[in-house]
Amino acid sequence: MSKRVIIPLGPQHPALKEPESFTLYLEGERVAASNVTLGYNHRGIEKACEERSYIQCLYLLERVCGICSHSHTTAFITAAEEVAQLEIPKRAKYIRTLIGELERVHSHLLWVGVAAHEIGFDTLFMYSWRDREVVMDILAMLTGNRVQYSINTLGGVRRDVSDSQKEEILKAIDILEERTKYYIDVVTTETTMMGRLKNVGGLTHEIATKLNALGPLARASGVDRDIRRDDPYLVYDEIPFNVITNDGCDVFGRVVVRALELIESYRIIRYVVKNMPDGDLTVKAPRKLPANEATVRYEAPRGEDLHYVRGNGTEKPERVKLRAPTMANLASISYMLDGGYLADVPIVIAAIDPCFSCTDRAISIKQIDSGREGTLEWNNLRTYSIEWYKNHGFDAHKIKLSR
Amino acid sequence: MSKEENLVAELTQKFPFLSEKFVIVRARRITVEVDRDNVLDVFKYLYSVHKFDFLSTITGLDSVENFEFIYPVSNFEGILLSVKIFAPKTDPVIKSVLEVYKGAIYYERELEDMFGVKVEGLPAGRHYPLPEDWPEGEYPLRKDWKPKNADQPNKVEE
Amino acid sequence: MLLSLLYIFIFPGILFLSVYGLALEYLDRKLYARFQNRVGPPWFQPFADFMKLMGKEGIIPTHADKTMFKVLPSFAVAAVSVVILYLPIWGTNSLYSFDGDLIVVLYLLTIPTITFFIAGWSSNSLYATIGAVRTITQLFAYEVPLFMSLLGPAILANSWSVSGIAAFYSNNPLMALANIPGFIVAIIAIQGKLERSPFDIPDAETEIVAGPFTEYSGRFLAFFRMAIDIEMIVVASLVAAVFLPFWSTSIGLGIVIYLVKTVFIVFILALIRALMARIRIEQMVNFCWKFLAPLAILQILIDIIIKVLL
Amino acid sequence: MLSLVFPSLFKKPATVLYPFVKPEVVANFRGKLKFDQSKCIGCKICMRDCPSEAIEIFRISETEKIFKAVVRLDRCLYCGQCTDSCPKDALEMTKEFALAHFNRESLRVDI
Repeated sequence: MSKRVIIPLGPQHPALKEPESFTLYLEGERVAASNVTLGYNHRGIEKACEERSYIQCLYLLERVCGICSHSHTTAFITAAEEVAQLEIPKRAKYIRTLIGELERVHSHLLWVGVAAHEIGFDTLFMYSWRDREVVMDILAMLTGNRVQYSINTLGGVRRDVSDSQKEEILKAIDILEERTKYYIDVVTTETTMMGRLKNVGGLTHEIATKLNALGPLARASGVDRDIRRDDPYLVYDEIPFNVITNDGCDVFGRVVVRALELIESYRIIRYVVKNMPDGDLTVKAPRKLPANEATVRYEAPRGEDLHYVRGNGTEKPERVKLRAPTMANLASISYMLDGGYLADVPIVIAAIDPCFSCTDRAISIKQIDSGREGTLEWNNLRTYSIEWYKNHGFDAHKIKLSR
Repeated sequence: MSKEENLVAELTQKFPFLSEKFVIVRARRITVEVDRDNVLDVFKYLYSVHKFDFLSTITGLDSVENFEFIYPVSNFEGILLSVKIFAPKTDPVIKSVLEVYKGAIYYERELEDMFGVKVEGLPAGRHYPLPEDWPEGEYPLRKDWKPKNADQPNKVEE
Repeated sequence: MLLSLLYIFIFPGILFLSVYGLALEYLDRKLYARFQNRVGPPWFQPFADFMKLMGKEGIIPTHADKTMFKVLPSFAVAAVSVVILYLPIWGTNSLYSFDGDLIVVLYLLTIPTITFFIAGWSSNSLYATIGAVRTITQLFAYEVPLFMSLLGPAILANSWSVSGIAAFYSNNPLMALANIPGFIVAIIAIQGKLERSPFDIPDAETEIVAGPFTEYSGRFLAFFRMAIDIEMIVVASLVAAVFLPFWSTSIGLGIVIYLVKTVFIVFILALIRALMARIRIEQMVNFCWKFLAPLAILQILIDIIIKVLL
Repeated sequence: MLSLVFPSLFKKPATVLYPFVKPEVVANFRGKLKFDQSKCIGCKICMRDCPSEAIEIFRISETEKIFKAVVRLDRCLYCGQCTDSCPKDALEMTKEFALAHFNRESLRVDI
């Protein structure tokens, strides 16, 4: 008779918004080990890109992910423009930055709601999503759609920002800033939330560096890595902003990092709106791009998004490679789940803000149980877990859970 | 001298076989072509001395006679060094970089499935980016691979 | 005889309980929605849900214990429905009363929780099993504070019957002020009893799908949901009878006061549900034993002191 | 949180009862395509640029240069690339949305 209970979490599960599968090995309420299986969203986008023109690729890549759609297109189009040696107008760069930051605001507010839902706090979920509508409306006003903005085009942007729209943006940002400060207050004072978020899903600085974690996950473990500052693209080298880090190394730290990043994003948006230069929106772009290559890193709301584009002198790219941030953070998930409570699994998974559509564009994963030092065998990890359990005054062997 | 040029000079001094192989594309972008047998030494040196501790991904490319693999590694200064290695299609074998970059396991499995290369030193595991029942010898990202229904027109019929 | 049948089937028996249960469920959902700045369901939504579930196919898993699986929902409804006979609806007299019926009521109220546990266990499914274990763990955590919080008022009233306690506090309304700590404990503990946020741990949907009810469908699920609705009335009536001392001798006004009191309790329950995140099972157990139980003991001490002084 | 939750009992809900209350869409909304027959010169750039092969232009007259456009609403991404590509501005996007239908054939419409 086996002492462990194997719980499938997914591919279809109320806690997960997209199909992916986690296999949890439970000892009582504790997770002894976990496996991640992905690939349910594999759509072969990289192959499909090779058979489309650059403009068509743009709309395909926009649909890699619903939430960071602007990130993927901007990264791709910046790479394509680098391939074509195009210098796009300054105003276009500012508008791309503006949409990118608004998207970050929308993504982080969405994340606050999802995280609240995962810990059973539906009221915060409803309110944060209600306030997210403010930024969604702004995005719809600027681009014509709430999610798939389609504002990028080869050589610039497709829509202009008028003066009255700028005023609307500033007004909305004022509302959002006030609301965000209120939510920071709620999250840091509400006792049930604190109880659920503090000391959950630990990821130390060393492990985060070693497992190549990125985005808010890494920054909440004290890894000072932000592409916007390290490898500036668009106009981020002109904009003053701070990179938020936190040494909490737990889910609460990730909440704090995202919340303060929201405030930084508001600052960036204000700066961009106020300093937007006049000028053209596009430069004339050729249909055929030369044989050249470019790698672009983009700080998406979830972390570094890498696009590699190689042209071959025709209308169609030779190769498009994209690596979404969730992909690089997956190694950390298993690490953070092990040894935690079953009840914390949803929030720990949610804390990396996973986007499995992005990740699965061409990949599926069966992660070997990652342990304290490199790769631990499953049995060692299990023994470790049982011992840990006993030391904390609870012997899993005495529970009869499975039959 | 810019920091990119410094880095190139230093690396050329350490690895003489890399001279003339560096291209400084633009600020913070360097590419280098490395022989596939020496690549691990270069990575170890980059990781330990220059703190290139972040491997973003591994890009595979099918350039008709060769396979090309690009390892974009970066450090905290924001320099992205694209290390390129080549493997002929007749002998598609490369070495695993797992001992330097722990996160590379996914990327290397992807290469095995999508290009049909052999990655030496990669632990045995599940069939990787593709489903378990994917047929042998079908490598989707090779240029000569076409989906089964590729010849069926997807046009609006009239 | 005819009157007994009337009591059992019409008022305050099954018919009244089902209708009022659905009404309270509507009220709870509507309030919850309004607290969240949403519109909320129309008034017939709980009834429509119930009818829809009754019409659906009830699927019994192959590995489940079939007899238990089918019997338990009706058992849960029956157990909670019986309780209402011992609770005062209008005025202070319940339909059937004897000294010590408080204990009977408390034990009858434990039965639905036990049926949830057995239901989860006999479904023979992973999520249901974990939900069942959590249900029973939670039962051990909140049951003692709940019992003790009701014990204090009983000591002060010098009666072990619910109607006796209700009569005492209705005659001496000021005495009820002494029971405020007990009222707080009871309100929190019945959140656990009704498995509502922050204690909705047994059926935490983001973790274990629907807990003990994961495998339930069709009319079996409908009955379980009805049992939960009726449990809400019964618990609200019990707390109202013990802690809220308003009453009237005329039947009409008495029923109105009863409805107001239960609606008030449901309002508080909905407010707490809207304000809290779900906590973990071990945090819940800690909280119940470290805070609720001492507070309930304090209540007993207060009541004993007052009784000695008088 | 109480100060937020309790007053909202008396506030107007934030949600809109959608099918009964039609929301006002933004001015530059990308909805169903509109085609201006008099402007079209039949260059078919829209067909070439469409990412999803949703639009097709047909010549309907033997003698004159008159064209009609057929769009498949089930394929259309509502990206608006065709309106950008069109050299004569014969295509534009309207505010019309909610275009679902029960069968695929009905989604293939002349515009």
